[in-house]
Amino acid sequence: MFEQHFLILPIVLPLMAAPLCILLGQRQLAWLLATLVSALSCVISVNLLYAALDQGVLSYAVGGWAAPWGIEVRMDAASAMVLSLVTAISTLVLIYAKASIEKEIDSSRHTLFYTAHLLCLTGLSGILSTGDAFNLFVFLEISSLATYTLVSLASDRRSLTAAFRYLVMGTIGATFILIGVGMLYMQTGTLNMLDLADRIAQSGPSRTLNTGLAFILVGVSVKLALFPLHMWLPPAYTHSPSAVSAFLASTATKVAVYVMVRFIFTIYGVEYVFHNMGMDLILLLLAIVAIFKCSFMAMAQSNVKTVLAYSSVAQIGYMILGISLASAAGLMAGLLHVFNHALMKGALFMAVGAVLYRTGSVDIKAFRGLGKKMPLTMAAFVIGGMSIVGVPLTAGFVSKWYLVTAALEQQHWLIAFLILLGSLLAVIYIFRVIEAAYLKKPDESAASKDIKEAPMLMLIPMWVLALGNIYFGLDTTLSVAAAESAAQWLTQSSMSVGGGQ
Amino acid sequence: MILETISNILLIVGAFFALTGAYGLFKFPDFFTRVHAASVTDSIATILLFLGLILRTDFDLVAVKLVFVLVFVLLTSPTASHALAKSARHGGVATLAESNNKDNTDG
Amino acid sequence: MVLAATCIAVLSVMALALARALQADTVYDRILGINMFGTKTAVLIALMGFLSERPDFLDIAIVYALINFIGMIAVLRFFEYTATSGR
Amino acid sequence: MAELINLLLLGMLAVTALGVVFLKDLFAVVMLFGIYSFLSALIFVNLDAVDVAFTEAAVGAGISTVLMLGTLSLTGRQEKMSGHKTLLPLLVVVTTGAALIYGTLDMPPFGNPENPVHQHVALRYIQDSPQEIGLPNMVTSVLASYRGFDTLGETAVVFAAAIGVLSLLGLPKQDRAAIESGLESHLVLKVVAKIIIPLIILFALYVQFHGDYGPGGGFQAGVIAAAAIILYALVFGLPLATQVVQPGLLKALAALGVLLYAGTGVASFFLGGNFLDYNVLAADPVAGQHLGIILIELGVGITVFAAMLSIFYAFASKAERKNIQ
Amino acid sequence: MSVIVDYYNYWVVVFLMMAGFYTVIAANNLVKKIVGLNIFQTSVFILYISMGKVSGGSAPIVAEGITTYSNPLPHVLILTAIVVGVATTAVGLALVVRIKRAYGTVEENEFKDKDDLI
Repeated sequence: MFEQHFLILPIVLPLMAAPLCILLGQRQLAWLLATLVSALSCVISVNLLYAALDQGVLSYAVGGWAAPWGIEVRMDAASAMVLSLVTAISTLVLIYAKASIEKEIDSSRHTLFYTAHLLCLTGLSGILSTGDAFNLFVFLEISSLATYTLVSLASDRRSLTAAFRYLVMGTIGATFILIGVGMLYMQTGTLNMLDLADRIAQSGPSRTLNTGLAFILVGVSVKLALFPLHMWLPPAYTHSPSAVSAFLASTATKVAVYVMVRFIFTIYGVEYVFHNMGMDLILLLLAIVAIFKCSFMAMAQSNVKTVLAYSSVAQIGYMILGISLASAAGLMAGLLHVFNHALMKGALFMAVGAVLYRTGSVDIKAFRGLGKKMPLTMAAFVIGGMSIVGVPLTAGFVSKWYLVTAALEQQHWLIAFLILLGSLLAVIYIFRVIEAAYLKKPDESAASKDIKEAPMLMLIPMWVLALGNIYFGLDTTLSVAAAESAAQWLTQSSMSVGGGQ
Repeated sequence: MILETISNILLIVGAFFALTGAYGLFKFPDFFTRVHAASVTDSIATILLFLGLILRTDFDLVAVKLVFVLVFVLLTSPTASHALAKSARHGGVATLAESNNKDNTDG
Repeated sequence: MVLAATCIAVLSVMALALARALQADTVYDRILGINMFGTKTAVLIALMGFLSERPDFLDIAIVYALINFIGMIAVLRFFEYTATSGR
Repeated sequence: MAELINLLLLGMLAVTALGVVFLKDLFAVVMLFGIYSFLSALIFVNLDAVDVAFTEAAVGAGISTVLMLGTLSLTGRQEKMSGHKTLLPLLVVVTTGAALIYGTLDMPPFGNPENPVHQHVALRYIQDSPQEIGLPNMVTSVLASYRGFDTLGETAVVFAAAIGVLSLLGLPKQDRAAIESGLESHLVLKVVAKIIIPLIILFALYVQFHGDYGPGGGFQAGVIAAAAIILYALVFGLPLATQVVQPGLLKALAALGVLLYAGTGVASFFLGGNFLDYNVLAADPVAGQHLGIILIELGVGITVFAAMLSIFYAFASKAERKNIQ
Repeated sequence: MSVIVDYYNYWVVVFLMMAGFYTVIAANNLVKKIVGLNIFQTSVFILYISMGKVSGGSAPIVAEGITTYSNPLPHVLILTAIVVGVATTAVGLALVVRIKRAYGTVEENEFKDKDDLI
């Protein structure tokens, strides 16, 4: 009987579970509830993904009020794909978190951790599902507030300054989005995304709409840590608890990429953003600078979490690069990379979290000799690392392949070359860690002798993601089909609207 | 008509008192006299202005609300001024006479 | 007409109080200016209600008076803390 | 006349903002922020946004300012002078401002009834909501029904903030009995506070249930009720206040409010409507709308009251502890 | 001339926003940053409310004898945004309190010596 309400459940379930966690007040129960709810949302989301691939688009009028007057929840292949990803990762992270946070978060705050995680999930699902520009802002803020809390939960005092910096930058970003949405509303009188698209196409370009777009793009760029607005990301990922790093790295920025895709392709349309305003060139340049600058930054770090954080900023560059190609193929490659990058970064951060759990450190020195002591963890790290580099038979290879093809399709030889060059840089920073783990001798102090493999609850989700990297490297039917259909849907609707027909 | 005239007079007088209070905020020599200027005129101006407004209503719910606001302001505003002056006194702000004495002994 | 003039008068009182709060010798003078500002806002709300011929929104004036009072008490309370522990 | 008042208020706002930028005494900065909030609320009244003015006054000038003051009492009140870089920020700000000014040039003129904003979606709210929802206050109708999903999100945001502050600062422990007793020496203050606190709570209830007809609603009522207890805590000391309203209870209440709101939405599922569709809650749609709005406003009010108060408790307990040392 | 009458409101609001924005990015003290953030947001609220105003209109609460109402939708949006603002402020200030306890300072330039971050 709930079938018709499936669209709203991934938002409502975690939203109701969050206060229940507080009322339960007992951390084991809270963990159980959070994991179950997250898993249930995941099942529903996958269901929705298949429905969206089948029917194209699903819509649900919240409160029974029809679209431009009420708030519409709307799901197409793009949103369903990212939503399935987010809920799946959330479930895995929650399983992983039970052991992981024991050592990183004070036990009195575990219930609060689960509550904040659920609220963050609510926000992310809301962003992905809503069809209303202002509602998107509200959910963005729910997820952001929960994220600030999650980051600051670590016992390291640097997590506080990291969270503060994230809060200031994130709020500036959100306020920019608010300004942009205000300008859109001012010109069109509506907030519903489809309605906005229609009315923008009718009214044509104006200075207010241009400014609105610029503000929205800058605001979203802060949230997705696009170079040079990425300054909050490395400290936030480095100093937050491992479970949080894994969750944020594989979901929060991805959702922000989705928001950017939504605004560019659904609301404004390719025509407006790329042809009238020439945003493609700016995005392309920023993406390439991000790939190289942050890859070099990643090489210079000794903290492995920071290495991965800078690597994230570089990988976000690839996604934006795909979007900036302004073609269906490029967008598809970008979306595919969103999906695949979540798998790899999730696995990598989980592996690093397991090392932190056993050794108490994430410095590259702590990795010495771990290849023998924690073979499963390090193997997962290697698979994730391979995927980042883009070795064939991993998921990373698939998205790089499509990116290069999309670039070549438009005769951008230089860009294709730069993408490959960027992968070489990834080899260097990933190999430094692998070298330490397998080729360097462990230091023979008494403490390091006791290091053993990570507990089961951490290994299972880590390996699910690692195997996911291989599975989606071999069998690309689902991921490619979803990304392709999403890209087609987005570019088609935007072309037809952008053409004013 | 008569009510309106009375109301107008009350409003004008109230505005006048409010202005004198603000003027006193700058002109009086020490902190405690400035509190005096501000709080006394504050009360009388509020009373006059609100009475003036009450005469403009139909003596319905709006008038009741006005009375409520008036009572509320009359309770809180002098209390706040009193607490402020007391804090200032504890905080070591000297009255004019005291600082004069101090100057004399210093000199 | 009288109503409008009264509005302007109250506004200028507010401006003067603001000026006082901006440049004051002691922190207490600032607080004094701000208190005066707060009470006058409550009055202005009432006046504006009559000016726009919808005087039924006086609830807002109550909130202003209330918040002004609480703000004053909070300033005094927390100022005592910094005054004792800050030096 | 309204334009003249608007202009004067905007001028005062600009002066206040400059004061905030240039003053180094953080106490003054925070108090000026309170003024800024009051002034913007006056502008809201002048531009007919009475509900917004209500909220801005209670939240911006009230809760935010009190929290800022509490923080200052812990962190010190002087901003240290710094040879800080000012050129780059200035450049960023001037660029952003120039972009915004550029954007204003194509904006529909201020106040013109022909603007697109007033032509499309809003028309239905103005023309039909009194019949469809049955409430005179259109803001409440839109807030609670047409865009009830936004408001659910807003409630979740408040809840998230409470969770964040609790995880950062923790709740005060109740057993620290009466070490600190507030503004002990202010006798007059205590007497007056005793008189007006019940009045404030009464007023909060009025705002909660009168919000359908006049300005107000759950959010404002929650803040005002919290303000009453905050006043109590300020005057009589935090230990006494935590005995009256216990921190543990607040945590549960904040959770319950969110559940009440979302639960109302889920109840619509079972009665055959969409999420948050109040039409199905009663036999008659308008009665259903009314019932739904009362329920969710109650949820908002409870959550906001509990969240705001526990946030204040968390800050105040830190301030009190510091003061004792 | 008509340009000024049409847009003066927006221009002042832009100035206010930028004053707040400047405070956020240039202030050295973390509390002042939060104050700046609030001013920035409050100014955006004024922008929204300005666009909802109809000349000669009245507050959107039905009353007898009134035909023109201002647009209620921006009011609703801003009510939500105000709440979001205060929530962010509360969390930000809580972080400041903890930072003060952990580092002993809330001045931005004093962090760099002790730690690599902020």
